[in-house]
Amino acid sequence: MVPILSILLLTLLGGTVLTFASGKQARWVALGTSIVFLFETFYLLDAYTAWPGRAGLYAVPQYSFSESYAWISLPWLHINYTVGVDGISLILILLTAFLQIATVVYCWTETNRPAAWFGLVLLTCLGSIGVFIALDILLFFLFWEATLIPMFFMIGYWGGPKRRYAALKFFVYTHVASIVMLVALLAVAFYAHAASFDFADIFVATHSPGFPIVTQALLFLALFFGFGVKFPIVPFHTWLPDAHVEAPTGGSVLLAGLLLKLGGYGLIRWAVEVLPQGLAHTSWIVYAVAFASIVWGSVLSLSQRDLKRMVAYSSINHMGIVLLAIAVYSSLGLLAAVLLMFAHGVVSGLLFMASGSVHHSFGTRDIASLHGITPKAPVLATMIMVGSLASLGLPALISFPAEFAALLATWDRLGYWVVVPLLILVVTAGFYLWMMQRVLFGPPQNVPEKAHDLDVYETAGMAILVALIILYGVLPGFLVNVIVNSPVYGFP
Amino acid sequence: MGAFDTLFQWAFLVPLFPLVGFVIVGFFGDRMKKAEYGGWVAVVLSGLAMFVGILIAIGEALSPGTYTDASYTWLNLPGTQSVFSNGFSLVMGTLVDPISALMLVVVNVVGFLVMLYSIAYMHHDQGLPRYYAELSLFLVAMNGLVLSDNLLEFFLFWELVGVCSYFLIGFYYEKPSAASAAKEAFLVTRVGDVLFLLGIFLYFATYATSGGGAGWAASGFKFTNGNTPFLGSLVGSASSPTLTIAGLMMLAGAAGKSAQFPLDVWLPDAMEGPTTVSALIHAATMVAAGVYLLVVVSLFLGFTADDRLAIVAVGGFTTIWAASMALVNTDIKRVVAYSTISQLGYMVLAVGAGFAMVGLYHLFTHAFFKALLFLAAGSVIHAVGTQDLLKMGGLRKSMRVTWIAFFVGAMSLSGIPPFAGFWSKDDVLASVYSQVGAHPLYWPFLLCAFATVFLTAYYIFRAWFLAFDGDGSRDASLPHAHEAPWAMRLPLIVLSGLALVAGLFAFVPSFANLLPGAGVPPTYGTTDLMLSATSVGLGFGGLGLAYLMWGNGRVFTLPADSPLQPFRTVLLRRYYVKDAYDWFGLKAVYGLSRAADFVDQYVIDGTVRGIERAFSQLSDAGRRLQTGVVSDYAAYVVSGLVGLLVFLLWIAPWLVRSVGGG
Amino acid sequence: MSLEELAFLVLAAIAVGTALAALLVRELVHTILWISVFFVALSGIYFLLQADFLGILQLGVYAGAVTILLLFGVMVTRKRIFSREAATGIGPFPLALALVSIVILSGVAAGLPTQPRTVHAYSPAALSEQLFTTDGGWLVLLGLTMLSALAGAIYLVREGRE
Amino acid sequence: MSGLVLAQFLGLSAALLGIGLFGILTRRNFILLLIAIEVAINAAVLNFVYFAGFASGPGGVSGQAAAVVVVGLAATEVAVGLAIVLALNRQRGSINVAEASTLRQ
Repeated sequence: MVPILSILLLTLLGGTVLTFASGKQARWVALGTSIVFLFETFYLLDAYTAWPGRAGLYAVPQYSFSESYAWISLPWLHINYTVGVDGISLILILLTAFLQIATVVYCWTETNRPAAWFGLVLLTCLGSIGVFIALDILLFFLFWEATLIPMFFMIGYWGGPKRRYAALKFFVYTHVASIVMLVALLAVAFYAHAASFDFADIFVATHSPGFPIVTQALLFLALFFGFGVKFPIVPFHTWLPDAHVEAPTGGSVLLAGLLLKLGGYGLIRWAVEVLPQGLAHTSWIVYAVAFASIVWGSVLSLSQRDLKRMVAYSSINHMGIVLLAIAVYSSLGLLAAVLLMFAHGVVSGLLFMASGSVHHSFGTRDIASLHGITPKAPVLATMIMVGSLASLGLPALISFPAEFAALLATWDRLGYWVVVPLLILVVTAGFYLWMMQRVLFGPPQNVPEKAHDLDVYETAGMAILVALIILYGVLPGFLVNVIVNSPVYGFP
Repeated sequence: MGAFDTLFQWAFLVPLFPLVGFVIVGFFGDRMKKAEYGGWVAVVLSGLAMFVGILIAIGEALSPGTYTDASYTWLNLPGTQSVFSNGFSLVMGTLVDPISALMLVVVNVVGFLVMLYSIAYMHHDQGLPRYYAELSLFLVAMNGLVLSDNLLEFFLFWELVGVCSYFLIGFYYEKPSAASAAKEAFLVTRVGDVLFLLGIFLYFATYATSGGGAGWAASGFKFTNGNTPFLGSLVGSASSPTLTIAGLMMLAGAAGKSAQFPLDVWLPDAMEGPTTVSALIHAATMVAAGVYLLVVVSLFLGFTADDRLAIVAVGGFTTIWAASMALVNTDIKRVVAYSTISQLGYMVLAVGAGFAMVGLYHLFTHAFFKALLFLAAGSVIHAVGTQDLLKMGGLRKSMRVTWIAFFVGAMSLSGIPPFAGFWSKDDVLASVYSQVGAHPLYWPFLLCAFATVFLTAYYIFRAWFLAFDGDGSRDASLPHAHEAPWAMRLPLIVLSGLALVAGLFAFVPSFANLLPGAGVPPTYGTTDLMLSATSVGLGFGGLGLAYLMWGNGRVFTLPADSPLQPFRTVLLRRYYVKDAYDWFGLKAVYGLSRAADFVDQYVIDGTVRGIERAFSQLSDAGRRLQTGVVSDYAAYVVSGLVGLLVFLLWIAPWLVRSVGGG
Repeated sequence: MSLEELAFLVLAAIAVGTALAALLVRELVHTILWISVFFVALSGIYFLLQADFLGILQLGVYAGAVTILLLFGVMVTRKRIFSREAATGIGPFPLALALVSIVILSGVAAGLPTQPRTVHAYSPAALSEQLFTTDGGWLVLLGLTMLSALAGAIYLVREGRE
Repeated sequence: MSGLVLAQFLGLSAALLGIGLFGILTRRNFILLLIAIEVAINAAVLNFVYFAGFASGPGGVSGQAAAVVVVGLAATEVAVGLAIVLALNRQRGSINVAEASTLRQ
C-alpha cells in the first residue's frame, strides 16, 4: 500500500523548504508544489471511492489510507504517528488544495520577501493538512500549533498599520484556546483510561459504559471552548475582525478559508465523535452560543465600514451556522456542517481577495467612501457580486445546498427555532446588498486616478474560486457523495 | 401515457435555449461587432423556446395529461433525526401538465415579444450584452420554475428568478435610485423566500410522516406520481396546525414575489428598471410566479380552510390597497405597477376562494394586457423622454398605434367586454361570490374586489386621458413625439390582439383543457349575470368619472382646502408603509447594529483589552521589583525560602490532615 | 551533661558569637579577625564529631586560606585599612526576614529528639575511597568548577579591562 | 561515649544560617557579603557532618564527602567573589553593592 497521506505531507514539506530556500523563484516552486499537491488530492479522492474498508459499520472507526508508526513507546505513554482520512477530512483537504493554489496565484506579484511569503503560505497549508489527517492527540496538536506560527508572521510582517497588535491578539487568543484544548484532550485520554493517544483507542475508551457523564460533559465544554475560539464563537470572536483587517490579503484568505475550518473539524472529530454524551448533556449551551454567533455576526456586519471587517463578521455568522449544524448531532447536520465549511472557505476566500483588490486598486476599503467602482473595475465588481450572492445563499451557488441542509437539520431537531437563522438570512442578504449598493453601484465618486481593474493574476486566483462556487453549486453531488459515504460514527 | 409524450420529453429545451443565449451573449456579447447582434441571438433563441413552448401547449390542449421526466438526483441527503429516517433525495425533473403548458405560453410569448421590443427600445443604452444575458437567464429560470416537478426545484428557480429581477431592476446601476430599488426588491422578497423555505420544511415533514406520504420522501417530494398528485387524497383533506402554518408560509412566499400586502412596497420602486423589464418581469411573468406557487400548492399540497381565509384576506385587501395608491400617482409606469399589484390581488383572491384555475385564468389574460400596457407606456416614454403624466398630453395624434394599444390594454384591465380582462375578472368575482357562504369574512373582501373594479377603470383611464388626450404636451420642453419603430410596434399589435381574444381561449374546447374548470362561471344563472352587470357597470362608471375629470386635456386639481387633501397626501406617501420600512431598516435594524457594534467594541473587546491592561500593569509592578541590587535579589530568594518552609511545615501538613481526615 | 555536650555548647556559643560579631563590627579588619575565630570554632566542632579530616580541612582552607584571601581583598580595595563603612542601610524588611527564618528553623530544631546519640567516625581512607569511586563524579565536577572559576577570576582581574 | 544531641546541632545550624542570611540581606559591603555567605555555607557543611556522624554505613561517608565538595566550592566562590570585588573596585572605586545595580540593564 502506498503511504499516500505521508506522501501528501512530504510533498508540502519539501515544497515549503524549497520555497523558503529559492529566493526570487519562490513563486514558481510554490505553484509547482500546489499543482502537484492538487493532483495528489485528486488521486486521493479517486482512490477513496475504491477503498475496500470504507463501507459498512465497525465497532471502532476505520479510516482510509491509515498509517501508524510508533513514535514514543514507554510503558505508560504511547505516542504514535497515526494518520488516516474519512470523507470529512477529504473534503477539507480538497478545500486546502484549492485555496492554496488560488492564494499562490493571487499573490503572484508579491515582492516583499517573496520566498518567505510563499513559504509561509505553504506552511499554513501543511499544518492544516496535518490537522485534517492526524489521528493521534499529540500529532494533532503539533500540526494545530504549526498553523499558528506562519499566520502570526504573515499578519505581523506583511500586515497593515496595526499588525503587531493584531498578530499578537490572534496568537494569544488562539494559543490560550489551544492550551485548553490540549489539556482537555489529554484529560480525555487519561480519565477514560485510553490505551494510547490514538483516536481509535480514545474512541473505544470514551464509549465504554464506565466513563462518567459529568466528566464527559465538563471535558466536552473545555474542548468546545478550545475549538470554539477558532470558529470563532461569540463572545470569543473579537480577534477575528482585527486579524482580518490587519492581515495581508493572502493571509486573510488562508485565515478565513482554512484556519477557521480547523476549529470546525476539530470539534467534529475530537469533541463530538469522542464525547457524544458530553454534547448531549451540554447541547443547550452549544445551541445558545451558535444562535448568538449567528445573530451577532450578521447584525454586526450591517454596521461595519471596512469591507474586510464586514466579511469577517459574516464569517462569524456562517461559522455559527456550522456550529448549529454540528450541535444538532445528526448525519444531515454533519453533512451540512462540512459542506458549509467548504462553501465558506471558498466564498470568504473570494470575498477577501476581492476586498484586498479593492484596497489595492482604490486605496481604501472603507465602504462609506467607495462609490460606484463598477465602471472602473467591472471584473472586480463581478467578483464581489458573485461572492456576495454566494455568501447570502443563492441557489446554484455553493452555499445553498449547505445552508439548506443545515436549516433542515436544525428544523428537524429544534423545530420552530429554525426561524432565527432563517430570518437572519434576510439580514445577511441585507448587508451584502447594501454593501453592493454603496460600493458597486451609484455614480462613481472619489475614484482615484490610478484606480484600475484586476490584473491577470488576481483574476486568475479569483476565477479558480468562482469556478468552484459555480461548479459545486450546480453539482453539489461531488462533495456530498464523498461525505455521505464516509462512515461517521456515533452520528444518528 | 399520453399521446404527446415524445414531444413532452423535449420540454427541457424550453429553458435550454435561453441558457444557450445567456452563455453566448454573456460571455461573447462584448466581443461582437455591434451590441445588437447579441440581442438578436437572444431574440432568436427565445423565439425557439417560444416555439417549443407553444408546441407543448398545443400537445397538452389536444391530449391533456401529466408527463414527468426521469429526474436527475441533485442532492442525496442522509437521514435525519426524526422525520426522514431513511434519507431522501432532492431531484431535478420536468413536469409537463396543462397548467405548466399554459405558463410556458405566457412566459415565452411575452418573453419573446419583449426581447424583440427591446431591440428597438434599448437601442441607445450601454451594456446591452449584459441586458440580454440577464433577460435570457431570467427566461431560463422562469421556464425552469414552471417545469419544476417538486417544491425544492421550484424554490431553486424561484430564487434565481429573484436574482435576475435584482440584476434587471438595477440595470441602470449608476442611478442611485435604481440601485436602491434593486436592493429593496431583493430584500423584501427575501423575507417571503425564507418563510417559503420554512413552509417547504413543514410540508416535507408533515406529509412524509403521515400515512399516505410515506413514499413521498423517497421520490424526492415530487408533485405528481404518474398522472395523479403524489399526495392524492391528502390534498385538501388533511388538516393540522402545522399544515396551516405551512400554508401561511407559502402565502408569505407568494406575497413577497407577487407583491401582496404587506410585502408590496418593492414593486412600484422596481419601475426603476427598463420598461421592458417591467413589462416582462414585474407585470407578466415573475410577479405571477407567486400566484403560480399558490396554484401549485393548492393542487398538489393543499391549503387548510384557515389558510384559504388568510389568502382571501390578503388578496382581497391588496386589490383595493394598491388601486387606491394608483388613483393619485402621476408616474405612468407606477400607475401601471399599482394596477399589477391590484390585479395580482384578484388572482390570489380566486386561489384563496378555492378556484385555482380561475386565478390562473386571470394570470393568463393579465399577462398579455399588462405587458401590453407596459410596452405601450414604454413606447410613450421612449417618445417623450419622461414618465410624468402631467407633462404629457396630446400624444394620440403622433402615436396612433400606441394610443390604440394603450386603450385596448386599459379596457381589458377595466374588465369591459369583450376584452380579455372581462372574462377572467368576471370569473374571479363570480367564483368568490359562490363561496361567500363559507365564511362571513369573505364578504368584505368581495366588496373590496368590486370597489376596485371602479377604481381600476378610473385610474387607468385617467392615465390614458392624461397621456394621449388634449392638444399637445403640457410641458413645452418635451421633444416632439414620433411613433415607435416596427420592432416596438409589432409586439404592441400582437399583444393588443391577444388582449382582445385571450379571454376567449377558455371557451375554445381544446384550449379549455389547459384551464380545466375555468372560463365557465359556476352557473349561468341570474346571479352571475347580475354580478357581471354590476362589475361592467362599475367599470364604465370609473371610465366616465375619469373622462369628466381628465378627458379632453382637462387636468383636475384638488382644491388646497379640500377635506380630501389629507387622504391624497396619505396615498401619495403610500400609506407611509415604505417610510415605516425605511425606518425599520435604517433606524431600527441599523441602529441595533450600531448599538451591537458598540457593545462588541467596548464591552466584549473592552473586557479583553482590560485583561490585557491588567496583565501589563502586573508586569510593570514586577519590573519594579527588579532593582538590580544583589541584596534585593537575595531578599527575594530568602522570602521564597521562608515561604517554602512555611508551606512545608504548616500548610502542607494541614492540607494532608484535612483531606485525609475529611 | 557530658563533657562532649559541654564542649559542644562552648564551641557553639563561640561560633554564634563570633559570626554575629563579624557581621556587626564596624571595622572590616576586625570582621576578618572575628571570622577567623569562627572558622576555628567550627573546626573544633568537627573534631568533636570525630570528623578529623574535615576539621583539618576547615582549619587549612577556611581559617587559613580564605581568611588570608579576605584580608588581602580588604587591603587591595581600601586605601586606609581600617575602613569604617561596614554596616549601612539595614532595612526593616531584610532584618525581619532574617529573624523569621531564624525563628522558624530554630523552632523546627527545638522539636527534634533530645536524647544523646553516638557518632560514627570514618577514616580518611574510607572518605577518599568514597570520593574517588562512588562520589567521583562530584569530585570531577568540583574540579571543573574550580578550573572555570580560576579562568573567570583571571578574566575579571586582568589588566587593561574596562 | 555518651553521644551528642541532634537538636542542639541543628539549632546551631539554624542559628548560623540565620546569621548568614541576616548578613546577606543587610550588609552593603561586598566583602561582608562574602563573609555572610561563608557563614551560611558553613552552617550547611555542619549539617552534612552531623548527619554523616549520626548515620551508619556508606551513606555516612557520603555525607562527609559532600562536605568536602562543598568546602571546595565555597573556597572557589570566595576566589571568584574577590575577583569581582577587585573588578568592581577598579571600575567604580566602591564595593558597595547598592550602587552596583547594572544587573538591571
